[in-house]
Amino acid sequence: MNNDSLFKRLLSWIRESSESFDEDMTIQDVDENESFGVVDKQEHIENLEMVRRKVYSEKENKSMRRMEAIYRWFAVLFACFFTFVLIVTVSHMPKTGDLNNPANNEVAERYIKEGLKETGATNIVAGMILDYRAFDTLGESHVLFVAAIVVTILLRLDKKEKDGINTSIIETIGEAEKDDKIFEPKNDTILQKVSLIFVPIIIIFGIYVILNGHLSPGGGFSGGAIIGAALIMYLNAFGFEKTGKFFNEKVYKTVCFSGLAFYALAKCYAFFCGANHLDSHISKGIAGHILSAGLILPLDIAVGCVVACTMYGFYAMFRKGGF
Amino acid sequence: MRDFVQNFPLFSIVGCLLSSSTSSLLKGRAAKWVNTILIMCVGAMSLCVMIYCLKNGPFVYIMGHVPAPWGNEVRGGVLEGGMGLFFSSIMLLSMMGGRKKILEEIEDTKQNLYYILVNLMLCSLIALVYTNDLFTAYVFVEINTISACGLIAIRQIGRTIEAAVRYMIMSLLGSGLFLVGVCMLYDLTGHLLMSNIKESVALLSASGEFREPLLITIAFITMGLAIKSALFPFHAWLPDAYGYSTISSAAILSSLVSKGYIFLLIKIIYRVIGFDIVHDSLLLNVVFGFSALGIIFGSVSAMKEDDIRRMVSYSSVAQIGYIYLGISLGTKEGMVAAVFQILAHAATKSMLFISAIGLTDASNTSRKFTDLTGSAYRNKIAGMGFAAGALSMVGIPLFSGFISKLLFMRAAVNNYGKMMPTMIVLAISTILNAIYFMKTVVRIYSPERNLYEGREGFVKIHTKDQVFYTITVIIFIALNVALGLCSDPILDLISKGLDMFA
Amino acid sequence: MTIFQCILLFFLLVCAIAVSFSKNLLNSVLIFMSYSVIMSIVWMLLESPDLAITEAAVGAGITSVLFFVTLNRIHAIFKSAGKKKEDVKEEGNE
Amino acid sequence: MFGENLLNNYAEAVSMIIFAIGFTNLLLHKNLIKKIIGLNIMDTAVYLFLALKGYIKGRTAPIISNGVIEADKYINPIPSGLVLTGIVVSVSVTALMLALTIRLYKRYHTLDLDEISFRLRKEGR
Repeated sequence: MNNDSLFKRLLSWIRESSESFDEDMTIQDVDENESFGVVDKQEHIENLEMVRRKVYSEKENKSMRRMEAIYRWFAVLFACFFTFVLIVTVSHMPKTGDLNNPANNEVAERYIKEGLKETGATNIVAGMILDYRAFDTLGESHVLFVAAIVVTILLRLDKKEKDGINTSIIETIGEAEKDDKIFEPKNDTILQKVSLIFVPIIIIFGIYVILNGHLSPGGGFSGGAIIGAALIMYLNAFGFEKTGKFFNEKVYKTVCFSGLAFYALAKCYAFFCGANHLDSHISKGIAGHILSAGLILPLDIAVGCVVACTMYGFYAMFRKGGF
Repeated sequence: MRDFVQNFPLFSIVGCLLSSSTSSLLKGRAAKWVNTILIMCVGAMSLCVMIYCLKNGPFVYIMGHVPAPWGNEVRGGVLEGGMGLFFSSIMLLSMMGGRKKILEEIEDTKQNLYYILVNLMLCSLIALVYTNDLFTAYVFVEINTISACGLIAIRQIGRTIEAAVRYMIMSLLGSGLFLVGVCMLYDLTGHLLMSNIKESVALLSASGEFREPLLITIAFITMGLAIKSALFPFHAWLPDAYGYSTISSAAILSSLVSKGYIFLLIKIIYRVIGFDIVHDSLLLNVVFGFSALGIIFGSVSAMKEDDIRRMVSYSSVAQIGYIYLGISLGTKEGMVAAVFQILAHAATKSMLFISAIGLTDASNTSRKFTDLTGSAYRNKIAGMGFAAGALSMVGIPLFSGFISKLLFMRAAVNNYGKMMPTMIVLAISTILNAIYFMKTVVRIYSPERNLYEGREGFVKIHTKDQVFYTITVIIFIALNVALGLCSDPILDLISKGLDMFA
Repeated sequence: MTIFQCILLFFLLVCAIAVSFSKNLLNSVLIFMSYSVIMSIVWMLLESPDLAITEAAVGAGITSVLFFVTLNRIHAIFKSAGKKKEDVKEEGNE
Repeated sequence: MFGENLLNNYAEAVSMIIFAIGFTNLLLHKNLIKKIIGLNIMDTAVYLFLALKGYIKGRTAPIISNGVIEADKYINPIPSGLVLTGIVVSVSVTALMLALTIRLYKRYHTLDLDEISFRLRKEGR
C-alpha cells in the first residue's frame, strides 16, 4: 500500500544516489551466489554501513527526510482515525458487566447449569473448552504443533560443515556452537544453586496445575508452560550437556507425537459417539475428585506434556539450533 | 444412528491431523506416500459427501454430545463437498508436478516436515470449508496462515525468508481484524454459530438496533479476509512469495490458500450476515473499487515483469480482483461467477506455475524471457501446458477462463449501477492479459536459434525422463478443458450449493 | 475496585505507548513483559483466573524468554558480539 | 456520533485504543522486533476486550465451589474459553515470527525490512 509506493519512489532516488558503491557491492554479490553469509562478515558490515550512511542518513538526502516526515504524519493520522472508529464502535456496544447483554444468553446459562452434570468438571471453563467446544481446542493444539514444525524448519541445523559456496543462509552446527558459547553461563554457582532449589518446586507446581485443571484454575496449557519454563531455567544453569542426558530430540518427537495422536484419537472417538448418539463408555466420576470429569484429565495431561516439550524445544532451537 | 457418510467430514479432518503428527516420525519418502494417500482419501470422502448431499440435502454434524449452540458442529452441503474434492485434487496435482523440485530444493532431513505442512494445510482448508462456527474458522485460519508461511520459507534463500516475513505481517494484520470482528459479533449477538448469528443479525437489522457497530464489524471481517487473500492494496508480499518458493508451494499457495479465505468470506456473507443485508450495503462498493483497481494494477505490473514466475504471480493479483469483483456485484449471478472463477483460476494458475518450472528447467533454470526463447521446443509438454494456461487466462473459448469472463459479463448486465465500469475493466484487463501472455507464448514458441547449442543447461528434456510431470500437465489441461466445455453441470451444482447455503 | 482497575488500565496504556517509543530493544521487551503482568492482574480482577494464570505463565514467562534469546542471537544485548553491536543498536534507535 | 454507553464502556475503549496502538506498531515500525511486540499487544488487547465482555458485575469466577450451582452466581464462561484458545495461537505465532527474525538477521545483518528489500532489488535475486 502507501508503504510500497513510498518505497518505490524512495528506491528510484536511492538508485542514482548510490551509484558509486553500487559496483563494488554488485561484483561481490555476483561472485558468491545468493548468500551474504559466506563473505567475511566484517567487510560485509562495512558495506552495509556505507549503504546506510548513504541511504538512511538524514543530512545526505533531503527528499528522503521529507518522505519520512510525510510518512510519519500519515501514520499518525491513520492511527488517530482508526482509534476514533474503534471508540465510536465501542460506544455503541452493549454495557459492560450488564446482566442482560446479548452475550449472557441460554448458551452460557446451560454451561453453568448443566456443565457439572454433563462434563463432570468443577471448573466450568475447562469443561467448556475440553468438552463442549473441544473442536476448537483440537485445532489450537495443532496450531502450536505447526508453529513448532515451522520453527524447526527455520532453525534446526543439520549441516555439519559448509559444503562449498552454495550453502545458502543456513549456518552450520559448528558456527552455532561458537555463537552460543558467547552467551553460555560459565557455570554460574549462584544460578546453579538457586535453580537446584527452585526447579523442582516449579515443576511440582506445574504438575499440580495440570492435574487440577478440571477442579481449579489452570489446565494443560498453563501447566505445560510452567514446566517448560522450569526446564529452560535448568538448561540455563547447567548447559546443554546435562539436559541432553534426559531430554534429546528423540524424547521431544516421541512425546509430541504420542500426546497429539492420543488427543486426536480420543476426541475423534468422543465426537463419533456423540454425533451418532452412541454411549461412549467414559465415566464422569464423582465431581470434585481428582480422578473425574471423564476425558478432561487425560487430555490435560497430554496437552501439558506437548506444551512443555514444545516450549523447551523452542528455546533449544532458538539457542543453538538443535538439542 | 445417522448415515455413515455424514461422518466423513470428521474423518477427513482428524485423518489429516493424525497423519501430520505421524509424519513427524517418518522419513521423507514414507511421509510422501502418507501425504499422497491422505489427499486421495480426503478427495474421495468429499466426493461421497457431495453425492450424498445431492440426493438428500445438506446435513449438520454435531461435534460432541451436545447439540449446536452449545457444542461445535460442521455442516455438509453440495458446495462444501465439491470444494473439498476440488481442493484436494488440485493439491494432489501440484504435489505430483513439483516432486522433483522438492527433492532438489529442500534439505533431505527436512523433507518430511514439508509433507507435514501440506497435510496441515489440507486439514485447515477442509475445516474452513466444512465448519459452521466462526471461532473454529479463526483457529483453522491461523493453522492455514502458519503452514503457508512454512511452505514459503522452507526453501531457505534470502528472498523466501523476506517474503515469508512480509506474508506473516500482512496476514497477522488480517487475522487481528478478523478476530476483533468475530469478538464484536459475539458481543452483539451472543452467538458464535453461523446460523444463530444470522437469526439475531436479521432481528437487529430489522429493529435498527446496533446499526453502526454491525456495519463496522462486517467491515472488519471483510477487510481482514481481503488482506489475507491479497486483494489489491495488500498484495505487497505476493510476488516474492509466489515467485521464489519451491514450485509445489507456489502452486498450492496461489491456487488454494487465498481461495480458502475467499470461500470463507462467501460463506460468511451467506450464512452469517445474510445476503439480502449485504447486497445493498456501501461496503460492497468499496470492495468493488479495490477489485477493479487490483485487476488493472495486477495486469499492468505483470506486463512490466521480465521474470516468468513473477509475471504469473502478478497475474494472480488480477485474478483475485476478478473474484472480488464477482462478489461485490451483489447478485446471485455474480456469486456464481465468483465461485466458478475460484475453480477456473485454481486449475489454471497451478498449471501455469507447474509448466513454467518445466520451461525454466530446460533453459538453465533462468527465468528471464531472453533465456526462455524457444524453450517450448526443448520441453514440449511444459510448453503445451503453458500455452493452454495462457489461452485460458486470456479467455479463449473452450478453456475455463472464457466461461468465467462470460459469467462476469452476464452478472454485470443485471446490476445497473456497476455494469459500465465492470465492462470497461473486463475489456481492459482482457487486452492486457492478451498482450503479456501472448508475448510469453510467442517467445517460448519462437523457433530455436543456434546460440543455445554450446551453452550447458539448455538441454532438451524428453518426456520419458519426466513421466510424473507429463501426466500431471496432461491432467491439468484435461481439467481445464473440462471446466471450459461442460460448464453447465458445474454451474448447476454451484447454484444448487449456493441455495443450500442460505 | 474500579479505581484500582482504572489505574491498571492507565498503566496498560502507558506501557503500550512506551514500547513503541523506547529507544532500546531490550527496554521495549522488558516493558512488554510488565504489560503482560499488568494484563494478568486485570484479568484476575475480571474474575477469570484461568486467563490470569495462563497469561502470567506465557506472556510474562515464555514469550519474554523467547524475546531475550532472540535478542541474544541478533546480538542486541551483549558487548561480546562486539563488531555487530553498533548497527543493531542503531536499528534499535530509530 | 458517539453512543450513549461510552462512559460505561471505558474499559473497552481502553482496550480498543491499545489494539489500535498495536496495529499501528505492526504496520508502521521498521524494526521487526517492535513489529512482533506490536502484534502481541494487538492480540492481548482483543483478549482484554473479550474478557470484559464476559464479565458480569457482582459475580464470581465460574468454578463451582462445594457444589452450589446457581446460574446467577457465576460470570459468562465462554469468553474465557475463547481467550485461552487465542493465547495459544498468539504465542505460537510469536515464536514463529522470532524464528523468522533470527534467520533474516543471519542472512542480512539488519532488522529493517525496507533496507532488506532495497538490497534484494540491488542483488537481483
